[in-house]
Amino acid sequence: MPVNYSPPPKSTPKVIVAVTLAAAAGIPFLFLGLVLLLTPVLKPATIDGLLSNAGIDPSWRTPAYVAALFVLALLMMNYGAIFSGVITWWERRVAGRIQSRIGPNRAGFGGFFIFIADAVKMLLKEDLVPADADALLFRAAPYFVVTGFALTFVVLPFGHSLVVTDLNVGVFYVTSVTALVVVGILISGWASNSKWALFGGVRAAAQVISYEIPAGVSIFVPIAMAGTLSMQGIIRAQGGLPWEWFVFRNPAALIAFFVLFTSQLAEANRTPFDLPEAESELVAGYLSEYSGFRFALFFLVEWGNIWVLSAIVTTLFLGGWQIPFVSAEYIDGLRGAGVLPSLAWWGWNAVSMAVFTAKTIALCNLVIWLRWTLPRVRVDQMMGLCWKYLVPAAFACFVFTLFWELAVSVAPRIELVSGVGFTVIAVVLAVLFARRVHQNIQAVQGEKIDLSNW
Amino acid sequence: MASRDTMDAGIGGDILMSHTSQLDSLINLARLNSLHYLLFGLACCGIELMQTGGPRADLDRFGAVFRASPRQSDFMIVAGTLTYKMAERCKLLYDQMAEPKYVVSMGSCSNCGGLFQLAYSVCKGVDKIIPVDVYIPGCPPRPEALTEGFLRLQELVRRERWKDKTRPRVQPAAAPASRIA
Amino acid sequence: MKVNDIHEKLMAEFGDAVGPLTEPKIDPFAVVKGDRIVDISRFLKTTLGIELDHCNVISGVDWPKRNVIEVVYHLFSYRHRHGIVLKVEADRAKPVVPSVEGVWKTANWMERECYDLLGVEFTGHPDLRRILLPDDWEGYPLRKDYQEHGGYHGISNERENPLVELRRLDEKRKAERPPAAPAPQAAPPAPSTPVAPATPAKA
Amino acid sequence: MERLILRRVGKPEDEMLINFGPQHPSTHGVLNFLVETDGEVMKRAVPEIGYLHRALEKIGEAVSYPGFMPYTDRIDYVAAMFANEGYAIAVEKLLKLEVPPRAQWLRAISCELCRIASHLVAVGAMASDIGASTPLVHALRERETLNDLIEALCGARLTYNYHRIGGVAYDMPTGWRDRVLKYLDHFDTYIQEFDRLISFNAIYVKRLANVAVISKAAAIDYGLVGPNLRGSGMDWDVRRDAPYGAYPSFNFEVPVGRGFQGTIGDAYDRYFVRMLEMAQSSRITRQALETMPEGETMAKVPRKIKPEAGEALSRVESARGEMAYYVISDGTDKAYRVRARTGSFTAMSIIEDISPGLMVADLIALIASFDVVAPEIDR
Repeated sequence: MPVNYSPPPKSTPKVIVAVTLAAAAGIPFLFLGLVLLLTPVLKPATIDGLLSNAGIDPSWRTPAYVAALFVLALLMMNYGAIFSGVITWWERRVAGRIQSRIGPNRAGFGGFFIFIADAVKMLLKEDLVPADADALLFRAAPYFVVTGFALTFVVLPFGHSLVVTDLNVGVFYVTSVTALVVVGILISGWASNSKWALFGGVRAAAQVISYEIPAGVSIFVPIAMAGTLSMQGIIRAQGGLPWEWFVFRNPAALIAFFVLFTSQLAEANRTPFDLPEAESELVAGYLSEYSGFRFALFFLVEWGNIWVLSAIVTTLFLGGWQIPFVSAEYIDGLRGAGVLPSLAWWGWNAVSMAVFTAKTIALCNLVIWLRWTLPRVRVDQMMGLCWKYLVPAAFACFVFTLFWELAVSVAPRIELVSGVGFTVIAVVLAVLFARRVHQNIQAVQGEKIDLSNW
Repeated sequence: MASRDTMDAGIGGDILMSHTSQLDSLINLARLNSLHYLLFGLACCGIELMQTGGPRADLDRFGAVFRASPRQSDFMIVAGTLTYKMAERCKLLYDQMAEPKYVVSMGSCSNCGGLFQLAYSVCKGVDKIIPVDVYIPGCPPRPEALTEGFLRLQELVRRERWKDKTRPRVQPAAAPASRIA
Repeated sequence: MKVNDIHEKLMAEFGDAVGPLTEPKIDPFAVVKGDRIVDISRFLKTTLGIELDHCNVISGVDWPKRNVIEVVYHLFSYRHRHGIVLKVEADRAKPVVPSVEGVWKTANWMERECYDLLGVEFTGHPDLRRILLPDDWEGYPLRKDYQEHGGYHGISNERENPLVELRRLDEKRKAERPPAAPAPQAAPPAPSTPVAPATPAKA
Repeated sequence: MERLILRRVGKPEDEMLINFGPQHPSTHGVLNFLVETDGEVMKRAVPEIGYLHRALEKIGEAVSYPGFMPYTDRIDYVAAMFANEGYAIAVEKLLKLEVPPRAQWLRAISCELCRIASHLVAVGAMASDIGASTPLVHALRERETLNDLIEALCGARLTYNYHRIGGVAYDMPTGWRDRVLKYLDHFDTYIQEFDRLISFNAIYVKRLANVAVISKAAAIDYGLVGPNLRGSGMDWDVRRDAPYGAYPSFNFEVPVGRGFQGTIGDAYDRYFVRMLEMAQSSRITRQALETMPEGETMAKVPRKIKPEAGEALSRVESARGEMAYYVISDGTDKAYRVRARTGSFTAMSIIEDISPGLMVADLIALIASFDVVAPEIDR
């Protein structure tokens, strides 16, 4: 019987690799661009102006506004879904690289379409509900999780003006809606009527609720430094250059950054805190009984959360979308008085979006790198880490920051000194680390690593 | 693709006879690139299964990764000797998998009992318990053989209609236990 | 200490409960009385200078001709690097041997295995139940006269030659095919190729 | 299943009873544990084995002496050389056969390479069970090269059937010696890389150190062998203390658990002893390759092997510890009784006593640190 073998693997031309990578970043960017187009339109004044320009009766204002919002929501949801898909592909490629494997490379160039294949397959798979499961809750749980995930996109500032809505309690809003995810996980663990799922659900509840505290307290640090709860306000209080970021401007903020990052890792159930779905312990944890579409939703949230956690950390500590040497006020000034902003304004907005995405993707890579390097902590160590170290550290950072702000009001220069000092230290550490890695690779391989092999 | 006559005796011959639409082929393209397998190493073949997931053979290239839970797996690689004690669990795991599902029998032991035909406690072939889609010979099969078996499974997926593989509303009273009695 | 010395000490302690050491054909052994095996084991483990702390293996051997089931203890001392082989003979119809689980913990599972495969009952064992085979298994497979059942829980243990089955399917297909069509020779299937059944087997 | 527990504990309503396995990612094959837990802390874990009971001892009575050799491969498929060697030595003892020195050297080399391959799986799977998946894949990568070397020697990747009664099946192929030496050069640096990757990782050490401590007395009492016994601080190695084959001619150290990161006899000690043993195996292999004698690789063995009636016990140091074959001959060409004593079987028996008070995640560390292989338990 003839079997259609795949053709022998050829090395993919570099152009195609570049195109794939561009597409990986480009498709989500396309969505962001559309959002970017829509966000200024969403101002009531702009809608009024556009309507009057087009000669439409102003009574259409509300429907137009609702329609625009609806389209925006759709775009954001798709953006989240597609980006989490792209991250699964990227993670599998990176994991392959880390593990001296190749990773998916058959579906599309560099295996790029693997996430689409996964999604289509999961949608088409049978949707099993275990016989003794609580069917209603079992079916509802994924929607809780997805809702909690999708709602965070409302306040994430992707660029200078690229935010769905800049709530004045933005930070608290994020903290509260992400809590919905754990509700969903707990429900899924309970409703599955499986002991492994219950284990996973209870672990997730304990873990996420515990880590909310250090995360919440360490968020106070940028809030205290910026003096506002609005995500845009916090970013605007920072600058584009590393020593203008909150993370380096204040020694306590540096610690708070790590506290927040660790806690967010735990809240997103990522290694080394992936206890709720610990594969080698709990089979698949709270996901054990889910199949098909519902599993795909969990899957989406799990990987999308990487993006969310990176975006939050970027916003609060790493200067968000701030472009080096270009102040936010300058871009504000470029908007012009017309109904639609000027071209330069669009350009700088796109650049700010790119800056934000670059920082976030760098953090995403860090998360992936951790996932494929570190072992998993035990549940008591996880709780011990939270309550014994992170919570006190977060509180200490907060108190220190209050005094620091007092000191800054007296001598504003110390922020710059701290910023430049820590930046230099970070750069030196990065260089030393890179050299060490290079030496280690040379010790084993005796040659340079080849990154071009796709 | 081979003519229908010769296909008749091969894998999925009946399915090929039916109409395959463009949509089906798109769906199948997605499905065959995302076949996740259930981690089910029973014996010696389990080590080769591990090696196949390892750097040299790397099943992940084809989009095949392992899932620990049967609910999320698309096919089950029965890798190793199936004892009577395990056979009942194997059936249970198969039942827990969501349609569409496939079974790859890896190695002589799960094909027919292999070396352990003599043993009083060994089930003589996994197809006595569950239907098998692809048999891979060898004791144990090399990773290359498993990759080949996986490619055959992909071929099988490519040529069938997704709708045929979904679970019927009413379970037949007595499903045939195996293809080779 | 040589095997003979250990054996002499045993003889001195337990008298006629310990049989003579066999001619050292390959591995010598001594047959001991079943009801004294616990005392003998404890003596061997605790006596200074002997200290057989490592119970290497406990095996059961079925001898239908002599109508006994032997339980063989391979004992060894880590400290003194010597050892001895003891055997206990039990009646084949109702093999009962005292358990040495209290002396060496490792005997627990080994005796369970012996019970599972040979049906030797170890009195005083805390948890004597089947270990390798399912709980509802019948018979003791390592006995020489063990007869296999026809499968287990409805799974038949017989396997028809697949080639025979293939031929039958081929003939059936030929019969079903309209005679006008040239009867194609069904290609001999590759070893990994299953046979498509007349009805879809997977429901 | 459940009734077994119900029979033995008074009030099962307070606890959760979890069926851990037989299909589970970290049970190293098919094992089943009935785990009584109170939250994360286990009351007890009762191993239920036999899911891979393949009646090897019964088959040993039904096939001829050389015919059983392929079956011994399947007793321990991760380190099949040792199972081959143990059975071969037992039958040679029955036959009173002298193995030519070159065959003994080849046996030692193949066994030590196999020990490295087996320990690679052990340490890799352990890291994988603790949650780090990368070390396993790296270990598998190294194992692939070892598999190639062994395949060049005996034509099989996993089930070697290389040792025969009276010697070994084939002599070294040309150029093999240099390939092995080249690989060992690479391997010695690889061990350091592996250590950097995972052995001294803070989380990893925390997960393993002071977990599931087994005292020396308990280890001896339960008949633990090999790295598990040495991890508990017992300085015992069959290769050195009850030597067989070519081992008296080699210089090597026996790594013993010293409480590297915690208490003597914890999971980390069992892990690290394996890491150290790999380096020693590499050392032995080098020595053996350098001092390889010339000559035959097979003794004069009659075509039909018919040992006179008698019984023999052979002991070899397998990757999972002492492996003993007890073979009884009744003078025919088939063994009257074959009994294999394996390290994993006794290692499993201690789990029920060690498990109370451990957490569920520690049970995985415990199983992984024993490096059990299902057919060695069930045979």
